[in-house]
Amino acid sequence: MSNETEKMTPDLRAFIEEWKDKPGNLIMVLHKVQQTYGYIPREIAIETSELLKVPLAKIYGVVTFYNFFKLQKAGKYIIQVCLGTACYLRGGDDLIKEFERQLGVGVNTTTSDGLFSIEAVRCLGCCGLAPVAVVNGDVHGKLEAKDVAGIIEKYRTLG
Amino acid sequence: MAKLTLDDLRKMRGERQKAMEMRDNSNKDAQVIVGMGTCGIAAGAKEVFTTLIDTLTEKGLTNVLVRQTGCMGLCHAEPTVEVVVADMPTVIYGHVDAATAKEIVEKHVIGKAIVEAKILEKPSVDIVKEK
Amino acid sequence: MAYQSYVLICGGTACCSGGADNLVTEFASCLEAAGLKDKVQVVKTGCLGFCEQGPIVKILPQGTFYVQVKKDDVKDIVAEHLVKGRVVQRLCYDPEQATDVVAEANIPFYQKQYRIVLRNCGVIDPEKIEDYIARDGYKAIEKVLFEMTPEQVVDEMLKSGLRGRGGAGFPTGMKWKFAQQQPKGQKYMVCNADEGDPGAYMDRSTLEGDPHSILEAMIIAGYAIGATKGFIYIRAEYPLAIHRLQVAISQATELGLLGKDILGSGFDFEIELRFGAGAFVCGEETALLQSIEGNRGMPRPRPPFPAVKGLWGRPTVINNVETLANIPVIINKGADWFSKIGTATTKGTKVFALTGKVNNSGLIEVPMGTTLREIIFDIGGGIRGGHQFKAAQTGGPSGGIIPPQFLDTPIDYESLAKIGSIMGSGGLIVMDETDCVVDIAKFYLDFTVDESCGKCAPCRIGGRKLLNYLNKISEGRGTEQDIADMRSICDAMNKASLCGLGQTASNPVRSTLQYFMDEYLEHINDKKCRSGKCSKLIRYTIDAAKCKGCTMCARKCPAGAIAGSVKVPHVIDPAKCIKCGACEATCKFGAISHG
Amino acid sequence: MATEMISLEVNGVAVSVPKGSNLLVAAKAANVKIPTLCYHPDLKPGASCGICVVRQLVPSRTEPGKFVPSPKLLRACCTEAMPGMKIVTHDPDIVQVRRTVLELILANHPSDCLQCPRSGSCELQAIAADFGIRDIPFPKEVVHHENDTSTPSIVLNPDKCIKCGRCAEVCQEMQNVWALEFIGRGEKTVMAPAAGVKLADSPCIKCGQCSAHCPVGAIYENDETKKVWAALQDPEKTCLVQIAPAVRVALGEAFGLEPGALTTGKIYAALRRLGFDRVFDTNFSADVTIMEEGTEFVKRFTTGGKLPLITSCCPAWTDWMEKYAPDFTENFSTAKSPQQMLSALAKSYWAEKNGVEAKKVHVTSIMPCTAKKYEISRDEHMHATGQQDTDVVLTTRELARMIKAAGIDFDSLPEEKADDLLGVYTGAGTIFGVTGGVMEAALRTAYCLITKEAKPPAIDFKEVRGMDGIKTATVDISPSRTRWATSRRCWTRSARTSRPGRSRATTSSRSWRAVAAASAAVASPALRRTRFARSARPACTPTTRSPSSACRTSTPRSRPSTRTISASRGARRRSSFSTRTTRSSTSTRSRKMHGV
Repeated sequence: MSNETEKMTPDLRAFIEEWKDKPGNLIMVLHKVQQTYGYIPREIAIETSELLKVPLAKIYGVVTFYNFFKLQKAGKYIIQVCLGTACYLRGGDDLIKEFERQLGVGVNTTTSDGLFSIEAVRCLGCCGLAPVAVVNGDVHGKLEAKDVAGIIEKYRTLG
Repeated sequence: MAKLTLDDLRKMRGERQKAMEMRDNSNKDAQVIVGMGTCGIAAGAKEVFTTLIDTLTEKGLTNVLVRQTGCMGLCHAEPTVEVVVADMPTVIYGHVDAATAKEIVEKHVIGKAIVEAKILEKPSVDIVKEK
Repeated sequence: MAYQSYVLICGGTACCSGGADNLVTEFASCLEAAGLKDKVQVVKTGCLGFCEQGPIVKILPQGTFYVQVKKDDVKDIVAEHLVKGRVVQRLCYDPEQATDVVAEANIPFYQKQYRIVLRNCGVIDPEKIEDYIARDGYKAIEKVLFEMTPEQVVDEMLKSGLRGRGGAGFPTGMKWKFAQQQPKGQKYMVCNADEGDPGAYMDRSTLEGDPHSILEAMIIAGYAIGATKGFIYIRAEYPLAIHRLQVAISQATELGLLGKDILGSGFDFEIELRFGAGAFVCGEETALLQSIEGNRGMPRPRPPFPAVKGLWGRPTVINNVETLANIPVIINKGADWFSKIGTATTKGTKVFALTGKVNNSGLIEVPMGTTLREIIFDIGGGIRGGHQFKAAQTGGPSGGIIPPQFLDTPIDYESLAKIGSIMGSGGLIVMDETDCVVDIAKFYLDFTVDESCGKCAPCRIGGRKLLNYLNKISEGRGTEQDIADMRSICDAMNKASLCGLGQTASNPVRSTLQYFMDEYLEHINDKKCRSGKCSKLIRYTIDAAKCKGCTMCARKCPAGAIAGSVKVPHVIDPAKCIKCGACEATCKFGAISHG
Repeated sequence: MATEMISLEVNGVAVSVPKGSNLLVAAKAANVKIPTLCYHPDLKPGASCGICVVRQLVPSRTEPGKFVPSPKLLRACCTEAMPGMKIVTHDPDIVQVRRTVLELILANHPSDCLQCPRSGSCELQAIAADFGIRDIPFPKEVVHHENDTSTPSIVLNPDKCIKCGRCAEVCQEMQNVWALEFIGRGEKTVMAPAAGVKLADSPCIKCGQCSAHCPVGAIYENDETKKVWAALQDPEKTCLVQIAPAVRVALGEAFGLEPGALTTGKIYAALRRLGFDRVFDTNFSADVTIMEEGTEFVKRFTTGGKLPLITSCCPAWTDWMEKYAPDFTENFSTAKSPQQMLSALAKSYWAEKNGVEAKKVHVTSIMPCTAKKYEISRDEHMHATGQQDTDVVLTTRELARMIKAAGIDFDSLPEEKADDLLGVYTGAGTIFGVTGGVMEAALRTAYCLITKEAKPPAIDFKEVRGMDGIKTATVDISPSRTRWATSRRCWTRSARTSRPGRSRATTSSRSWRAVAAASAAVASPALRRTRFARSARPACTPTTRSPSSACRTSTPRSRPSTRTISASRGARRRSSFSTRTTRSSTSTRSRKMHGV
């Protein structure tokens, strides 16, 4: 989980240097952090605070405000189930429940093998395919509860 | 590219307009246009795009341009493909999968016959052409 | 060899039930008889969308449209149109107006959609600036930068009557004027691309399909208000749109359409992207500005309005994507042209993301004043699966629910407000009788509770309380007093919340209470959910006539709620039943049902 | 310059208020006090509670010239009064909306007023009483969180928090500490330190400004009156008490006296009646501090030590400096604070003189600030006498509670005197109680020490324009001129300026440094020019002679600098933070700031 110590990558450091003096840089930098590590590691947040000269409290205030930023490392496969209105009306809620049931974890938590985490997201913009689930960028559309097992199996086989 | 002046811009527009009206960007006889918005891609537009290219290559057709465009708004029918062939009416296909893509090349582009069952309507008139 | 003509016969569900299949065979035999078998191709197509007038037949390449075609009409179409090239007047949609060529463009149905914002979407390659330029792209900045003063640009906007498409409908020209009138100095132009309504994706499609139109509009706006810097605040959840915008910005910069001294006009303008990070409230102007500044996206009070004090305290204009997409067209075609489209108070068109229980879900653009009926039934092809229309929701979580009696309301800001909804950003969700209003209200409240920034007590606490009441009602524990309590919370949220999100968060509850009170009372008094959505209110019953007493259901029931002996009809104890549905799924005789 | 006035109408009454006033001010001009909950006059309006809503009358769209009530309500706290505005402060609808909002807030509040430390001074309680809330229609829901009792000074009780944001505002904008922030979003928002740590591991400096500004019982000082009652009951203990200068003014308020009323003699009397064996006055050790600091200044001034000299009397201030500006710790005076000096003297000098074993002496100190609770155990120097020098610190409020609990009729108490020897003091000690007083006292003492004149001149502090909260004075210690700077609000300043590219925090700490550097620059050339540089020798007063070592954090010669102290504290904290395994390359500053 997140108690492994992350080191700041040269790429991230260069990005911070580039954005350092631009006004309103914090969120863009945090995006880069999340992109690099998959979450916002504590050590990196501290170092970022130092480099940007922004209080750590402010960084955490921002990180915890926005859904996009995570403080815990997510699973290898992130299952995002769309709960936009169209998907909800066509059973997105049931899909989430089925994923939760089959994986034995709730929304925003990761399976103990670190393979899957489930997220509920708002409108992925493919309402024509509702209900939709996205796994690491792959869109699975027009899903029914019975399709869930197959999807999990597919990624489990990939390991 | 050099910075444009006002005249450059106008000239460029004139030239491109002609090319677009001919529906022919590089002396090609036919164009296959794939809707590649998020919705289209989610529904499989990328697969359609590669199948089109593969089939065309396989058939040795070099006079067909395959290009992308944004969402046409026909979300229920994604992926959508518009086919422009000289001497034929322009047709939009919906619910295109790899098999249909292949069929489009074989029947429509080569055979000049419309592929059945998956034709859609253009959603509205074009206001840019409307004077 | 290409065919001479093509006959397209609509194969959509509605048309098929109207006999489209017969038409296919009829055409085949008539064409054979006329000797045109090899010259005309008959194609059964997908739904052509004009279901009300089905079955539809379209003849290409002329594009002639025949409506309500019957088997007997086929021989006339073949004999007149395909053989002699003459249009069959009586089968045209509007015989009065029928000319020799009745093209789709002349049929009112196809004018129900009128694409200004989406003019280039699905036409150009969004990653090629040349395509955009060819379609009159960057023509408006020629006019603006070389022929107009900033004041004239603002006047043109005021004259056009364009109103902000983000939701509230504030006149765009007025916004620009306020910012223009501020003392000179650093000003900012911001494009709000933080489209957050669940079920709305107009802006995403526009950005993906026509990114340059937004850049061009921002240059125009920047010139009008005196800003040299623009920001596009876009959802991080839209990677493709971000990519296309990045491509577009670099292309435009390379050509000198962005940057210093644009086209030699002396006007400088640059655009930067800023990503959102998953907060619906950041669609609210002041929260959005907070977010661009790198803060928690908590709204601040207005006034001062952003046009006076916005980003970093400087005058800032914020327009949403759809609003901006209109602007180059307004400049090119003129305010007069634009103001002729739409209704008295609301000009132009509106893009809707039409989704839910409708056949043709998709992105549509209609002139203001189009009715919901036209949108849902003509463009959307009616309700899926032969169900009944129950309600439509506009404006997402801030909007209201619209019952069938208002299907003929022409859409504009004022008339939607009058019936308790809002225009919103353009989500249009269609519901049928299998949807429960309590459940829908719950869905939206759940959303706003999740997305409330937590700053204001009325929104933070009120939203949660409303959701709790709705849960209570949907579980059959509600009382009529709850309704009264909910009303007072709605009122307090509406009046005492700081930002638009809080002020409107109770709208789904208010409007469902207004139009579907009977359903709420059913949930409360009869413990019944007519749509079967509220699972706690479902009752499973065994039809004694069908039950063979096989005991399967009783054995499957995890709650031990089913009693009965072998070969004797079983009974379900509703008090014990946990509504899991296992019994219904198990019964081989179809004796168990729920309602 | 005369303030520009603007005219508007409140409830039909024409009023005139200074330009820039909010509608609360405008309403007051029309004899209406609009109820507020989250608003605090010290702070930028947070606009979070939604209680202060008012209605504006706007021109009718249909009938020109007529004004109609606007359907939307405005928040009076954050709406600027504009010329010609027409405002309605109350109508049945507004009152109902306010009541519903209040009921909503109360529905999520524990409402255990009887056990609440803020009972009687709670703003929520007061407004609920004003509205006559008798029952709450909405179901009660209180989400339970653990209290944060990690610091000896302040307790966070998130259950009672109404998310007004005052604490974060004062912590960030006024104190520039950034220990508290809004964490989370929506209903899950809590006011807490970053990164899931407790307050003790955060940059918190225990100044207590958050608790002073909290409208409810969500942040309050750690109540230690029980410890004092226990000591008073212990026959083994000799209970001494010291009261700080600021307390004598503040305590009167707790008993309904005029703010600012001096109640010194009554406090001495009350303390004796509570059972303290000796009543001392921190003013005594304030004098000692002044002599120490003044002497130290003169020494540094004349022999070339680190200047400017920065006082170390305030534990919150030293904590802040160690965390945010560790490069300045060498500028600190090595003198202890008056509280610690008195306690150290009490357990050494006084105990010896009176033949009491030091460990049987119990020192309670009555202080105006919660940081003092933290100071008594902050490091080994606070154990100069072999045990903790000060045993318990009570704030003014806690003392008031003890007096009330004992039933002592404070008003009618006679004026008594403090006990010798640690109870006498001079005027310099007294002015410690006012902001900037330490500086003035030190300056006057230094003046006398250097010039050997008996009477210092009156020192006139001037606020530096554009730098809110910073005062400077120039004193002619002929022929050199020395510049002095002090900050107004406890110890730091609030910087409200914000511009693109710099967060407020950066701007503010940068300006602070600029000021510190500026005063250093001014002081140094003066040092070179002064002809007293070699000849002036620090004078010793009897009080500084024997107990001097007890009064310093360390002896000047072998002094482990404050920087070393802070580093060792840092090390202690680091080891206690278990999830951190390797030492990162971040500076001491960031480690301290983040409480790692």
